[in-house]
Amino acid sequence: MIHYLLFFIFGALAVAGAVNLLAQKHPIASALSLIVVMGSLAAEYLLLGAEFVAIIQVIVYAGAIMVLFIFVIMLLNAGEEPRAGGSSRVAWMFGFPAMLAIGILLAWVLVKRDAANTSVPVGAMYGSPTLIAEQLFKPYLLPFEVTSVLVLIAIMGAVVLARKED
Amino acid sequence: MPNLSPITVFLLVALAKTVIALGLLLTSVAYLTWFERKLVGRIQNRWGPSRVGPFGLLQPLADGLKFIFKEDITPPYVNKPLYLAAPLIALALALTSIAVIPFSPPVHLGGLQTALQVTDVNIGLLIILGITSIGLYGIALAGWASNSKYSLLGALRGSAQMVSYEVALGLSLVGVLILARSFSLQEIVTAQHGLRWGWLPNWNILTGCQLVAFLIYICAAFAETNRIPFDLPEAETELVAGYHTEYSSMKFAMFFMAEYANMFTVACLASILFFGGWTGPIFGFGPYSWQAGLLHVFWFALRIFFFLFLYVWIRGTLPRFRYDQLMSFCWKVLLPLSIANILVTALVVALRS
Amino acid sequence: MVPLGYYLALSAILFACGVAGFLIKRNIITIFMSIELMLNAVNLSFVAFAAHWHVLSGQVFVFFVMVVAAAESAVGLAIIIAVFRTRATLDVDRVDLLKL
Amino acid sequence: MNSTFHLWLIPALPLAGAAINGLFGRSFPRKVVTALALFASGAAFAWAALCALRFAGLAEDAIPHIENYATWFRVGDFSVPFAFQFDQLSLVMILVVTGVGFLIHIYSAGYMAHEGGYYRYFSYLNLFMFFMLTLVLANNYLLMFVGWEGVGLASYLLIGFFFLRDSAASAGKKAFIVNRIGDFGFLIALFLMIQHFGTLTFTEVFDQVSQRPIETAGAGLLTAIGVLLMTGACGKSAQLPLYVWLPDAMEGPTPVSALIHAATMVTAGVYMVARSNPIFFRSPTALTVVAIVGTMTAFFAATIGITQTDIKRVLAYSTISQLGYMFVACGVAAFSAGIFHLMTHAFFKALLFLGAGSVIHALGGEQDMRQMGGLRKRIPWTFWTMTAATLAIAGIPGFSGFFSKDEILWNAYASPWGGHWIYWLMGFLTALMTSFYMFRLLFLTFAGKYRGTLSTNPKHTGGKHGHIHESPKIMTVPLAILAVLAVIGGYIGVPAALGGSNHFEHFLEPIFQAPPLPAGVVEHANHALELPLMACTTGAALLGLFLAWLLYVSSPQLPRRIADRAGSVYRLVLNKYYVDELYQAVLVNPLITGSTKLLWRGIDAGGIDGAIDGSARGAQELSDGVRHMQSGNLRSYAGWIAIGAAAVIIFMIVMGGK
Repeated sequence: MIHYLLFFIFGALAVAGAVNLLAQKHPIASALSLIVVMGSLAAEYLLLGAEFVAIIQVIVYAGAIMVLFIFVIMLLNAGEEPRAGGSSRVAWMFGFPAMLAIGILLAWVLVKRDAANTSVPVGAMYGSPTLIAEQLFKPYLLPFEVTSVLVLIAIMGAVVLARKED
Repeated sequence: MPNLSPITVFLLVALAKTVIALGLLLTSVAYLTWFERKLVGRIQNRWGPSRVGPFGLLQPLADGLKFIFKEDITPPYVNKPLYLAAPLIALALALTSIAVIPFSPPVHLGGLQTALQVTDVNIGLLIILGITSIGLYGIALAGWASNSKYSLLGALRGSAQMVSYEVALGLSLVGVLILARSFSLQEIVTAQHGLRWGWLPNWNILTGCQLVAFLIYICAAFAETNRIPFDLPEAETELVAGYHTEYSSMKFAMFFMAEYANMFTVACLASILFFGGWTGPIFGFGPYSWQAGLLHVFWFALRIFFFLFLYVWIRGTLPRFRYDQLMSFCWKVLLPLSIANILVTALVVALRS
Repeated sequence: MVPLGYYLALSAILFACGVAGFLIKRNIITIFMSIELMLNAVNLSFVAFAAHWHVLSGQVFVFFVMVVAAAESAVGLAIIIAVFRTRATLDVDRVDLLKL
Repeated sequence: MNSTFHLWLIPALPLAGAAINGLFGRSFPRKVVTALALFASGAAFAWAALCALRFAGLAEDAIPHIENYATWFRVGDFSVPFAFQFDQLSLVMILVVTGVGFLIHIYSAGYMAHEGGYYRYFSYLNLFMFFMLTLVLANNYLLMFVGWEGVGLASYLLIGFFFLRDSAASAGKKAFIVNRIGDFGFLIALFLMIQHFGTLTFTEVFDQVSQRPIETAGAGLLTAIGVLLMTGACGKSAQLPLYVWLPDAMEGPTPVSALIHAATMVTAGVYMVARSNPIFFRSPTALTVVAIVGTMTAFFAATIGITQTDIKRVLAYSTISQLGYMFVACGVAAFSAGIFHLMTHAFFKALLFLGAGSVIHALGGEQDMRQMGGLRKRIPWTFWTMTAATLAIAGIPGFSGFFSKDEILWNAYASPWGGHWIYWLMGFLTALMTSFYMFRLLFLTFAGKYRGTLSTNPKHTGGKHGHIHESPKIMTVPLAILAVLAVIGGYIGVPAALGGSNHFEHFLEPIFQAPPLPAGVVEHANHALELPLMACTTGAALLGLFLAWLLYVSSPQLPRRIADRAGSVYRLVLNKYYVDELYQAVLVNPLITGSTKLLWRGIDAGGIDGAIDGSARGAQELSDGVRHMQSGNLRSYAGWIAIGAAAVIIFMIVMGGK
């Protein structure tokens, strides 16, 4: 029961954060909403037994990536986005409604179909760092190394892009 | 307590431990300010606080009263919600860290066996790192919400500096983690228990050869807590008071307390990770008696005191970095060093096993 | 015991919100955040499936997603800074010449 | 027994010469080019002669001697080796090819001395040698076909050697295309063999063929293969109805005509039929086809030869006619007689062409016999050698042509494999005409007075080529050698009726082993008739000589009068029976019209191009409509993606529900 409770609390928090992200005009507010979403998701991960993922979610997403966003927003001193203007009709008329409809439809279908299904057991911590490391450094070693190369390239790309040209 | 259900007992004990830990922490923070002023005074060849109470011991109390009664100014044109939220975020997160710090091994206390630690999580170290990384928002939002140039500059400096040093900080700890094979702080301490060759304490910094890691950690931790010589986000001579320029009264006090609480956490962590935590010689008590527990706490407190002393000592000694020096120091010195440290440690451990 | 479907539904809703954000937001940084939201939604599905099937691969995939997200945001924000430097705007509707 | 002859050297040497001259010859001085080409062909001849000497030492069971170099390709069970076969037949052929080829190479060095594209000429000539030798050495039909097509290519290149002349270029094309028709038949024959025998190697095919009965009653597989092979031979050897390319091929340099279009390549058809003798032996129908085609061609070409005025064309029709003789021989299963005539013909016809070349050379390019005359004193070497050749081809006793032609005629009459007096009669008439037109050529060219415009006095022009002059030594020596061969070449096959032992026939016997005669066929020949018939043909030759002397030496006005009297018949013959015009009207024009109107304008331009253009235009219009989707607006792109994703998801939900 307590798990249902926690799931719904954090789920509602996440959805509220996501909706707030859309509703807010100021990027800083949107960013903070996103941090709320991420925090809630970290809690959901804990519910799912993925403690390591949860804390990494906080450290990497909330602690690094979002900091970067906020830093850029502050650096560029981005203000509120102006109302209306030359916005894309396609996006508004088709994409947005379609996506909302799909999201709700999908959610409904999933809940409907899986409600009676097996559920996620709680308590056992599947995602201990040791187990994750077992996976990461044995079967997934190559992808792991490849992502490290990716990160290296991303660093160089970011440096090149953001550097002021003399 | 036979008539209570286990969950109630658990909750009661947790509550008690939380209250005690928080009280201790806040008291320590208060007296840390006194200690700092006194010591810096000595270093600068003056008395420091000495009027309020014996040796000025009541000075923190007076400061607290002063903060409470001061006028609380909210400047115009600030982003009100964030302006108010920022110090709360900073303080709350700073105080949270204490929850996973172990002060002693498990002890028997009136039929209960519990460690003198709010909670032992098996990813304790990661939680502290996570909290530290989130704590950044306090500074960033404070600077941005204040709608002031100095604050904004301070916040920008703070975000960049903390994000950068967090990398070096995290990597410097990997060596210790390799040695302890756990994220749990309790286990990290246990791994350092005992003596090598009968006389050398089994501390990471000694037998674990983590001296380099320790130096990196200390540098990075100083930067994380925005202390001299890395106090650029709040450099008085450059930015008035940096991100908290526009704050006053209790809101300013919250930032202040958050900073000192963070110092305290750093000191705890340094002791746990490199200096054996609560380990130390036990004189004549059983391994799980409450007296032994207190003795552990004492050994631990000694170490914490040493690191706090170090903080103040350095503050009184060193000048401030230039910002570009700060950044290149992090990326060009600390980061490669910490990676080298990881490599060497991993190699040694791999060869030894 | 929360059924898997609930987690997936939550994931779907968050993902839809992300897409919607991508569509209706005009600030390029917010759009970027919408992408992060979508990635997070996907991560939730991964973790839920991992717990459901008792397979850790799902969690490992989350790490890869995070790494990619980090790399992407680093480069993306660098691009945003570069764009802002030349165009002095963050409005994507005003950056529609497919070139800088 | 397993001693290898290194047969590959024989074709490889000319190939090397062709490659070196063809690739680098442009920058070589002429002497180097000449030396290379002559060395290549000469060494090939020498090696062939050496092989021939060693061949004599081979045990009987080591024949045919096969040298397998590699597997050319393998498809399933069917594989084609890259191997050469050396037996009596190919021995004769390579000696003829390399020997005559070498002489003509020498001659060419003089004849082509002042032409452009010298290196190109010799490169092609060597290339021809290579392919021809591959053709005759091959141990399977497919490798033979490579040589077959290769000589066609070399022939095409050499006919069109003076490609700046429009007529030369189109003559080359004509030769190539007409040959394709024959090759078509050849190829189908090969396919049939693959289908039914599963192999193309001579020995294996013939082994299987010899298992089969003689197809006396009606046509069977072997008849089909035989007739199709004959179709191929018709194309290559210029038989009716595919002979039309050979007269036009005279556009090439004269030594080329001598080598390719008289001595060697055109006889490839005869060689091929002779090589396939086990097939023909077992198909009387196919033999009859061969005999009839040969007879018709021999007679028909001879009639045209009578009226032609161009010296090379007379020789060209003569060649066709003589090839017809060879096919008559093959058609009555007297293959060795055919090969015998092939060899002697190679000598005297090459000589005739080279002599004609010498005449043309002397006259600075004049080819019309009406502009010649009285050259006997001016170019005596040419005159005497050509006289020898004419006597040989006319069948005057004692010369090589007499023996070979007589053997053919005797077999045409007496062969148990379909010999018939009609073949003999036609051959007899052809011999008469042959004698007539050949002496006509000789008299028109050398007797009487000079009718041309060229100065006969060297002093008038002062130049070397402005007057009539004898050819240089390098050209006359090969003429002399060939003349000797043309005279004595027949003595290796003196028939038994004349007291000889017919070495040649015995030599080739192992190749042409006849199966037992089908039931009901009896030897009808009366050997007592052989000498009288021989006398008849000799008489015909002498009669032809007399008629030619009468018409062109004693009373030169007579031919004009006869032509006027004969009128339409004369014009018909003069215009080669309008065969070219007929082909033009019946085949070529409809084809051109059809391919222009239907294939080009209709199917290609209308159908294929239309479809492509239409699809391009459609794509253009479609993309013009869709272009507006590409607004450059990031979020509209995202919108489209979202719509697409939504569609997919809805589809999956709907389908997943079922």
